[in-house]
Amino acid sequence: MSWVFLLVALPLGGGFLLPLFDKRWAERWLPRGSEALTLALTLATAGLAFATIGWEGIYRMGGWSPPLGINLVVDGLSSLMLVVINSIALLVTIYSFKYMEDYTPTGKYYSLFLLMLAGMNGVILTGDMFNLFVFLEIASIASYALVGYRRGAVELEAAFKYLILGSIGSAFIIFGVGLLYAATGQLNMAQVSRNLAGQGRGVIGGITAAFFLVGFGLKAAQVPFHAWLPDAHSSAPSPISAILSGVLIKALGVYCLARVFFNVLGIDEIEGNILMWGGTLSMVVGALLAVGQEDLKRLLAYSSISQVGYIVLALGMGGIMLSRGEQALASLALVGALFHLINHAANKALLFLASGAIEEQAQTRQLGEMGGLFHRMPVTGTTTLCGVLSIAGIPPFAGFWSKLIIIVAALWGGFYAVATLLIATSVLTLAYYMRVEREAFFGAVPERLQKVKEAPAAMAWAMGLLAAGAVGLGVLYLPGLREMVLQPAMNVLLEGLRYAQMVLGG
Amino acid sequence: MPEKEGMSLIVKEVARLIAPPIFIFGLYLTLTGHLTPGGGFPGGVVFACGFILVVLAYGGKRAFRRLPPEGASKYDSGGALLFLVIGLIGSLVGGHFLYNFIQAALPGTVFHLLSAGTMPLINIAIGMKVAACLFMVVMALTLFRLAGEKGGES
Amino acid sequence: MITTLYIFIFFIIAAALVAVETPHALSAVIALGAVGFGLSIVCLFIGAPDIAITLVVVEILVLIHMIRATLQRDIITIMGPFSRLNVIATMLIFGIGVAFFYQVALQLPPFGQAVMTLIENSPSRFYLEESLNQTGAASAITAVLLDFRAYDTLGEATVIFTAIIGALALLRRTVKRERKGKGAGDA
Amino acid sequence: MRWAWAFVLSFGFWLLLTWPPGWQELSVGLVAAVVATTFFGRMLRLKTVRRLFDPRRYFWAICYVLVLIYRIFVANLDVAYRVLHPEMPIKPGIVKVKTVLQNEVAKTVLANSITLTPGTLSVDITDDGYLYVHWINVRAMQEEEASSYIVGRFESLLRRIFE
Repeated sequence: MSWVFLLVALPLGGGFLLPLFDKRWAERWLPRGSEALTLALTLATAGLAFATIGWEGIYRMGGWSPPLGINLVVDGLSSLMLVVINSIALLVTIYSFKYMEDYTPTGKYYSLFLLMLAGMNGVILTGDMFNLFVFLEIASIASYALVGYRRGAVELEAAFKYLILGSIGSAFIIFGVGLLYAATGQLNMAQVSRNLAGQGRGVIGGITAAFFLVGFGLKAAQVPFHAWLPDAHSSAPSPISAILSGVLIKALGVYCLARVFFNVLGIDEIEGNILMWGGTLSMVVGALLAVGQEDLKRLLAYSSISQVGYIVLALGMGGIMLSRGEQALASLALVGALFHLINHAANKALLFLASGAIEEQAQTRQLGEMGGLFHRMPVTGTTTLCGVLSIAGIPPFAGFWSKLIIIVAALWGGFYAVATLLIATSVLTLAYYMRVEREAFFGAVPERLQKVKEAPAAMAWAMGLLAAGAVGLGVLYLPGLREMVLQPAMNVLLEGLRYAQMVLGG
Repeated sequence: MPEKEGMSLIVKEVARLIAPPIFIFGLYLTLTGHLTPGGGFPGGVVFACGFILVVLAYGGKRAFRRLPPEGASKYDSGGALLFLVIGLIGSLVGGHFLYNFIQAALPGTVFHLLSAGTMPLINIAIGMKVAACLFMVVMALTLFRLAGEKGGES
Repeated sequence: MITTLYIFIFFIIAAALVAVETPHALSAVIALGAVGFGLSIVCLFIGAPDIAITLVVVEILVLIHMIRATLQRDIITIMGPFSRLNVIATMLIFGIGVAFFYQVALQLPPFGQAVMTLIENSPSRFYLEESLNQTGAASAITAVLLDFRAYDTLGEATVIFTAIIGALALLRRTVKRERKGKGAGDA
Repeated sequence: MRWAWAFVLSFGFWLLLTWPPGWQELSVGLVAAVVATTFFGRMLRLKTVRRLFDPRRYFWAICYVLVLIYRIFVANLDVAYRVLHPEMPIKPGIVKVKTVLQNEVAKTVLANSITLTPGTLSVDITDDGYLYVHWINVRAMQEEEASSYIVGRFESLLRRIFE
């Protein structure tokens, strides 16, 4: 599979090229050229991402074999993440055409967007600790700028806050990488994992784990470190909010936590507990904070903290079960985590896109000023309803199945307190999302919203496809499909040390 | 820089005398990166310093006529694309992204300027890019300050 | 040799403290410059001349630029209310950090000792021994940067690129296009 | 013409850096010099270049360096005396002096020499040939007198070198 690098190289190339499209000659000779190029590139990466499903192996950069050079690793987990990231990026691109039309330098916007995509793909694909940091920084820096792209006072403040906290997170991560290098003399993840398995973790390994917990926890906005997320995600332009909440915090936070703890450091019971209780805390606190929000996008942002809490909780639970040797239960918890990751990516992207459509058409984000939008914007209303029902966990929708799996895993594993909190939070989630439906979509149309029209076709199509995902992604757990997508990804986490074997051979 | 065009005569003269050697030194660092300590990153920084010196000495308005900050963006993208294209050629010729295809085909004599395959080329690309980036960083700071002084706060 | 190094390190720490504590903006900037130059000399000592050169050049530039910026400001003293709670909290966190780092420092290889001499299969050993034969580059650093780990270098170059594009995007003059029928752009 | 000279000078500096030159260094240096010329050739002044080929000027330049070193040495002793003296006989102030030099490089070298000499520090220079100098011990308030003290020592030699 000699084309895997294109997943990084194509968006990088687009990102390098697009700033030139802001020039006068490009506006005359290539009107909407930046949009067309971005669409072509995201289509290509989405296609490539789907083609990686079912493939497993490494790609050697520059022809140097693993411990010497940098290698890209494709396995079940990476292809799952790649598919999620690139397909949502494609839909968001389509949505952006209309939404970002009014903002002037479109070239720079799409350039930053593609660089962020390249950064995320690089993080997912890389098999090298330092390279992970480098691409994490690309994605983070691009997202700092994109958060402030509308450049009001609020947006710039949010971007600044995000920049400061994100940089602190990055500093923790680079410290961790440095310590790991001092302990093992290696940067290649597989070789680090093998060396650590040989010599034991020692003090440095423990401190490294703590650093990674804080650093990636900041990127994933887990509760003690969540302060930046509500501001950043609600101030960004809506397509960017969708990418940030939908995939960025998962690619830079959750995925890295999973990869580093399960495949490189090897998770133990203490870290599993930290992850699980941290996740539980995020889940509960995020949901409690979301209840009182008046601003639709802030509510969605707090809901993201809560839902990512579910994923981290399930990962930690899987880690505890693994270190206790309960393979079957661990596999259930991990499948729940990954399944919820997919569902939440689709649902939250959909909800943020819908909130953007409402903001664009009704010129408001306050729930109190909306009302009866179902009559005025039927497509947005229907798609939002699908997303809300799915994220709140109503039976036939996708979100229900992933939550059910996590709850069942918690009950079978004997974590009754966690299971109770899971159920309670689900009820809370349902409550605040129902409030959104009641205040924004049902009821009478207020005077000032009489002239509101439906969102443009491109935006509606993007939302519609995501809504189809919200309804239909549940099928991923059906036997035939489960072996294709979820099972390989779960196996990567379940058999942590097999990663080193796959990369290095022997 | 708005009230007075550039700094005093002394600074202008010194800048005029010293900017071209700085530039040549940057080129030297960049081009011999594979032989001696140096390379694209330091070389690019030295380039940028040559340009920034001129801008600081002669004042924004006069220097920007010769060195428009928008033009730097072109070099920025160009350098980055050159790096990427070298990598892509490597993948087409040798089957691996960023493969050192020139070294495989035409190994130069070690310790001479034309050796080490793609490395001097990549150094040039990085030098261009870093120079343009650093120049734009300083110019962005300057422009931002000017905007702040004109428009009051924010 | 090692004593000189320590002298410079203490010089850097002292200059940094001055930069933090002084109430004058200009003094802070100059102290910051002293930190930078001390750092570049330390780089020379630990055998990284290229980093030292770059650091000197960047320091001069930053110093000139910041002095110009400070001289043109009316406010030359930094004033701010001191919160005792903040100081105590910072000290506490700093103390915990130092305690942890002490534990880690006991495990790290001694200063000046290369990691590759301690670890058998370290790739850095291969880089030193084989980079000339395998890549044809006389400078081992460049061989690592541009051949073995060229992908990293591409990423680092992209980081700078992203940062500057982001900065330009945030500093742009017009935020929104004017469009008929809709509210005019903000800012 | 200006471009050609800029090219030659850049190439010369390149040769200095890469000595001893082989054919590879020479050919790459040609390209490098072309690049440098396109960026900075505009900044070169032809008059300055012509003066580079006058051997007498080099002789005067060496003389100037010797004189400057002597002046710095003497001024060092003077400042040391003033600092160590229990009464600190200093009388700091800024004086305005006139220079007859026309060439701008010459003016720059003059100002820098004044700064290099302990006890005097050139603060500013105006376009019509006035220098503002900070002096540790102001001996003369009048413009002409001060000029002869500070500037006169260097001016004649500098004029021979640069004008």
